[in-house]
Amino acid sequence: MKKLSLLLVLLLTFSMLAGCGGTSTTPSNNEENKNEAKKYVIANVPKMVGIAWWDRMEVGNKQFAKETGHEVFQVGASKADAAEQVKVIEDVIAQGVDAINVIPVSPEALEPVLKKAMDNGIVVISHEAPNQENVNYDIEAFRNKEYGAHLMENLATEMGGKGGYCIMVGALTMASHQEWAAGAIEYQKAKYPDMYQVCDMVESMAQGGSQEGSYKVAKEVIASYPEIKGFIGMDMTNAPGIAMAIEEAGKAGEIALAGTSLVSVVRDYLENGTIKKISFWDPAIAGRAMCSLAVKVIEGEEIKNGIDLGVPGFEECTLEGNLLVGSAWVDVTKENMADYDF
Amino acid sequence: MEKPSEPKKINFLSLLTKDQDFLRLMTITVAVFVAMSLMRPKLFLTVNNFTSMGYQIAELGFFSLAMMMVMITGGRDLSMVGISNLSGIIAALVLHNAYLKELSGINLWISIAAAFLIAIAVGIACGLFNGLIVSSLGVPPMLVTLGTLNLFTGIGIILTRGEAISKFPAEFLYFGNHTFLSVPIPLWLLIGALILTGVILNKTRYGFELKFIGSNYIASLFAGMRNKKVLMRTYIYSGILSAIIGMEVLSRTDSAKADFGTNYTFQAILCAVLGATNPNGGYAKVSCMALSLVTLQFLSSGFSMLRLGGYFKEFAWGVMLLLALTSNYLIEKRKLKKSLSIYSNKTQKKSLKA
Amino acid sequence: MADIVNVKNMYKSFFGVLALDGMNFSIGEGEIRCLIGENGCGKSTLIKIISGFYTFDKGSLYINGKEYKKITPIESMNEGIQVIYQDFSLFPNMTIAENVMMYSSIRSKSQFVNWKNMKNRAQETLDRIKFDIDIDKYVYELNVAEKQMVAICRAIAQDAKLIIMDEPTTALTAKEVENLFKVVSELKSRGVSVLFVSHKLDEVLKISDSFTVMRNGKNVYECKDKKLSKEDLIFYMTGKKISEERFNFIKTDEKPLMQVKNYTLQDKFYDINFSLYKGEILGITGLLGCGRNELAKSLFGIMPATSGNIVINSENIGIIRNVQHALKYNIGYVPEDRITEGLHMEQTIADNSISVIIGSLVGKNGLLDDKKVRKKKQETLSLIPIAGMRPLNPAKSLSGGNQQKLVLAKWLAANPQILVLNSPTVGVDVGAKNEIHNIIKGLAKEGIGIIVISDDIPEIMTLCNRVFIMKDGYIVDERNIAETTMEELEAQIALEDSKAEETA
Amino acid sequence: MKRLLKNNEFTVAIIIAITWLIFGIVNPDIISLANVYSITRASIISATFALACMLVIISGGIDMSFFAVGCVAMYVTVKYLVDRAMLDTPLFLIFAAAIIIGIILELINWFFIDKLNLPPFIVTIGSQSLYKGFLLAFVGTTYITTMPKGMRKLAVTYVSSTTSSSGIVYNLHFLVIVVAAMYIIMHIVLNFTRFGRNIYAIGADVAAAQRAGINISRTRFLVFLIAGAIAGVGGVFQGTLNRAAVPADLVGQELLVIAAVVLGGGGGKQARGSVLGTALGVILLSLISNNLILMKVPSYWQQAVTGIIILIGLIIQSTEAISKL
Repeated sequence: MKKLSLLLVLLLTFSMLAGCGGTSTTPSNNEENKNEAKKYVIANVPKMVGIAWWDRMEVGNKQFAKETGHEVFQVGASKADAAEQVKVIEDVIAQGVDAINVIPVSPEALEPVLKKAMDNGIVVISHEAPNQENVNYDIEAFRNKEYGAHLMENLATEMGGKGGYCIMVGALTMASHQEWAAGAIEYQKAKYPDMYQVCDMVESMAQGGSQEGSYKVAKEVIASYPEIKGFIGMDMTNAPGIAMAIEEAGKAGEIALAGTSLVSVVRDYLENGTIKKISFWDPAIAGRAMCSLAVKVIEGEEIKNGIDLGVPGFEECTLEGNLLVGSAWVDVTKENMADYDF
Repeated sequence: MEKPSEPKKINFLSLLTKDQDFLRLMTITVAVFVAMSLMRPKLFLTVNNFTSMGYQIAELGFFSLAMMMVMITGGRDLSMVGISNLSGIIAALVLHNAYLKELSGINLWISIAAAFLIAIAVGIACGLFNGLIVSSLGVPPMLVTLGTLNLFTGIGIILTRGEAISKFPAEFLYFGNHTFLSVPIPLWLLIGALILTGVILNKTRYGFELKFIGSNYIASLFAGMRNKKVLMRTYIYSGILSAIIGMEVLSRTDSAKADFGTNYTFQAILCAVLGATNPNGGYAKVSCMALSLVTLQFLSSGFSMLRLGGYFKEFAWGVMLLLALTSNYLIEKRKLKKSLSIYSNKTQKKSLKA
Repeated sequence: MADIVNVKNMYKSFFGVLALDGMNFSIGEGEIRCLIGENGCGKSTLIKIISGFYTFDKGSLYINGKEYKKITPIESMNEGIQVIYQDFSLFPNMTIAENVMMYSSIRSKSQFVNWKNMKNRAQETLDRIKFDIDIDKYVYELNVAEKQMVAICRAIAQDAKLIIMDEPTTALTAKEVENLFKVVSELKSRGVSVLFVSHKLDEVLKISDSFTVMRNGKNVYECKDKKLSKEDLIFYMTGKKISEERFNFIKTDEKPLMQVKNYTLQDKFYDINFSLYKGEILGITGLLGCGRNELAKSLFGIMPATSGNIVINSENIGIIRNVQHALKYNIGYVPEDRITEGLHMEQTIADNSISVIIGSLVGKNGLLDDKKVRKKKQETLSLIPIAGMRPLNPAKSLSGGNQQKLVLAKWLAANPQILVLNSPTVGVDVGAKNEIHNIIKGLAKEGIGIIVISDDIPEIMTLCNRVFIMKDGYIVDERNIAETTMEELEAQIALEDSKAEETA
Repeated sequence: MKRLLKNNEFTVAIIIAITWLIFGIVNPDIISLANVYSITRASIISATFALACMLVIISGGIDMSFFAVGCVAMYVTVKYLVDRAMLDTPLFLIFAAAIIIGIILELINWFFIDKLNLPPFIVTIGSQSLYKGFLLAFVGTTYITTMPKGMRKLAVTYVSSTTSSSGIVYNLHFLVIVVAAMYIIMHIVLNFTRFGRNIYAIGADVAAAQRAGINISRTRFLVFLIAGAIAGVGGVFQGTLNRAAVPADLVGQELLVIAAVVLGGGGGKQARGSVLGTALGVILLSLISNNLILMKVPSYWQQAVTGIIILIGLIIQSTEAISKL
């Protein structure tokens, strides 16, 4: 019996090895597809699935698929984790898709696997990762530093250009948040010398992630640095948490708040005025832009400066190397929030 | 009476029942394989897919093996991922330096070797730390490793300021991203680790003592076993496995970061338990672990192909674990009935004689 | 005298195994009855039927004159039947008061717990049998005898008419047994019946009014007077004549195998001096807490002594520092508690058999040598034949006596020159006890020096050639078995004890 | 006094006092009513779930699925109400619905653990994965912020407030009182009812409990039922305090809550968990994790410091345990 079990294990291992071995040239599958109907398969791999932001991107994907007839699908891990994302991309490569639209959790960590994708003839478009190397193009809704500066501008206007502030990020390990923060701080130093950081950047993740974590951290920051006059929340979940802490501390109207979020997440606070203005870019539009770009690349269309991807904010993109930048950020206030109901 | 032949028959029978774990898992594995093959034949049954699964399986595999070893003692090691990242980060500091200096030839290989050694040394040190606290203080290992997870991850964050360290020499990256004899190198590593663990568990004194200590700590002490030493070694082994996989992650992702793979802890527990490891200690089987890994990988890749999100996977994993448990229960119950009826025949004969 | 319980022609089978085969049994008011039989004879099935945990297939059951076709545990308790199991079934995380009142509190329909009332009633119960202890103590802080008293109090607290005690004296010292018997007599005078289930025949003979002997699910002998010898009882139980001969020691070597000099463990034992010769069986007895247990453990390095010296084969080795150290000098130790200290219940019998010598089975390549392992397993298991065992089944599948044989076998595999046996036959039935005794005597004949630590005086009498009596950590007396009698020895221990009480 | 020293709760209380004192020396603000308000507010969620977890641990099991249960209960309820625009649903109905869902899910655990006699740890690991997966795969993944009115009102119900010298308002949240009441009720149930004592009994020794005439299966049924109800309540608390329904928000952090229960003396062979101990365990962990910024620990160091403090706590407790011997 023991031998039988050993045999079975060996058999299984060999079947797996045999599967791995053999000739690894089967892109013929794709070619066939192409000739048939010129319908491409595009995989969208966000940081994770199951939260509002990426659900919104999926909306854009579906819209694009419906308009063009290409197949777009979203797959992702249930947690924003680089290791998991690598696995998902491995799977997607193995499926022989035509293009991968990826929003990296940790851009550096994806380089090898994206290289592999490209080696397999798959078009790779990334988003929120301006320095990504192994991609055909990276597409950004804006320049990270400029977005950071923009957030700072919003905050400074509200604060009257004076006082202490604190920057909260989703996690200290999140690259885009770090870049925005760097842009914001740089901008403040240059333009608003009367403002200062009360403390180092804080992260909401260590406290259990999400809104509850943001709330707890914000509350502690307010208690520790009573002189604080403003917050910038980089993560989607930061703004509502901070707003809640401000309200509870009885400081609504006294402590300003700028940051990234979605209307659906902070609607209440926009309505009651704790948050005056939030910024974001529409993930659905970004998703469509990525798909549109991917198709253009597959079809061999020349990508040049000023290209129009056919979606708002990406009508005239600037090209720098393989970085394509649109101007797609949106500021939402109480007045126009009804237009962005997601 | 045909006494001589009887024991042999019985041995075979009990072996069969012993290996029921394996047969049950095998059934599940085959079922999942067939299901996925039927649903997505063009995608699932491809060389590409198997190669891709070969690359993916190693990480969870190493963590599950480490978890399994600690589970044999009746404990849990929650700090594995922390150890893995920390040793990856420290090795990355060395390798990144090599990259920046554009070392080549012998110097490069020396620094790669040094990175490996340092990573493993960090793994040993972390494991030793866990082992020391667990074996000398007698506090629940789960809490100890929860504390050290925070500590190790924290040190990683302090060292990197939370950012990723990236860019390593291409020679180093080869090891995580290429195949050897058409089989991904990480898979070779995993196979090596499985065999090594199997040998350690079944063919060494340490493995024997490990299982015994897990099933009865005090009795092992009375049998002259080296309890503390064995506990210590187990955590060190877990640390080494974590460090090696930390290097693999480093190579595969060309970067090191303090928060990679935080999901693995839970998955490793799940995988080990599905692989017939007794969470109360004393029993584990590497062949079952391997099957459990393969099954989870089939499911994971299969769900990607069915274009179902990560949550379907979690749902399916949960369902599968409970199914496996339930079937185990039913089998045990039937076995009990059977063994009792065998017993009854025997005693009746005996009573007739008397 | 009315019968409290009357069982007539009862049958019970499990999955086709006949456990009760036409059993007849009755016990009257104020009677002290002893139920004896080997393991597996159906004693526990009978008890479980009476106490309502099993149903029966055929036959009739009368309790207090009322016929029951089926009885639930609660009904049984309501009829005043109380079982005190070997493990006492106490709750360590609760206080004495709560444990004593637990059953009554569950039976009373009240959903709330009135602590004050509970404590008062518990105290009353304790007072009734003059058991003096702080009722707020947690049970996990108590020793075995105290736990048993708590269990008895719990039974009394419910106005028990019949108390069934499963192996009540197993873990008690002679003094404690005496105490227990006093309590039992006290109970009898109040009209409470007591049913003992016991292996310790000598004790049983002393206290019981009558006996029922069971074998193969039926009563093979019943006797209402005390005119029964131990040998007769054993005959009825086993169907065989078993007579134990005393151990006959022939000194073969004038040089002592082991000399223990001034061995001391602070607060546990002091100044222990003795020599052990090859082929000798040395007994050490005394009351619980006299230091015998600690001495046994320190001879094996589990509780290293604080000062003293040991000489083995003329080699001065100082203190035995740890188990590995003891193993180096081929000292083996069979612990008192098989379940927690002796065996790895979940592991296979075969693996258990080599657990002590596993270190010696490592081949040249650092791995276990399969051939050697297999050979050793076979060898070890054939050292002490265990009937009907399957080597690949877990150790827990064995009966108590066979488990003890396995413990012995695993130590024999290590080729010990000195064996320390701590209560080697606790909870083992008569037949197996006899077998184990013979095995031990056989080992001595092969030249192993054996130290038996036991409070079972008859056991000491048949096994040993010399005995030491310990008290308060000192060896106070040494006797040659050939020159003493059981009564003398018991008197000696009791004497030492009463002295201790005087001085205390 | 001797008994007091032996007491685990007392040990934890001392650790809390020492930690608080040391923190207070670094930043006097930490020893203030305001900070008490703030820590209690931060503890509401973990305290609620810890209660459910403790109950299961005392009964001799373990539950790894309580967060998943709470999340499913809350999210399904809120989603149902929001999808049907029933935002005016009274609060008690919301709680009732969540409680019922929580109960059903925990009873599934009970079925596997009690009826099939499977190890609780594995069962609840499996069911955690299953519940969370089910919620996100089949119910929904969206963030719901238009919460029912009752929950929105509850979110800003305060009992008392204090304003610090720097003008920051600290509120004693109403739910703190609710949680405290739950703890008191649980204390009474565990110590003064037959059922409560039965839980301790089956936790200590199932066989003995059976012999005592305790209906094991029914007691466990009630334990999981109550645990499910508390988890349901905890889920609604979470949604309320968050002012948003986030699916599977807390799942994955069970171990911190279990750690709190174990720190408070629950678990182990003696099954001596107590309500007070659990409360202290929760407070200790909240104290550590919610004061690091006040302590001006740099953000990069916080995780490592948390780890060190947990380890120190364990070491102190274990030396206590050793000195007891």
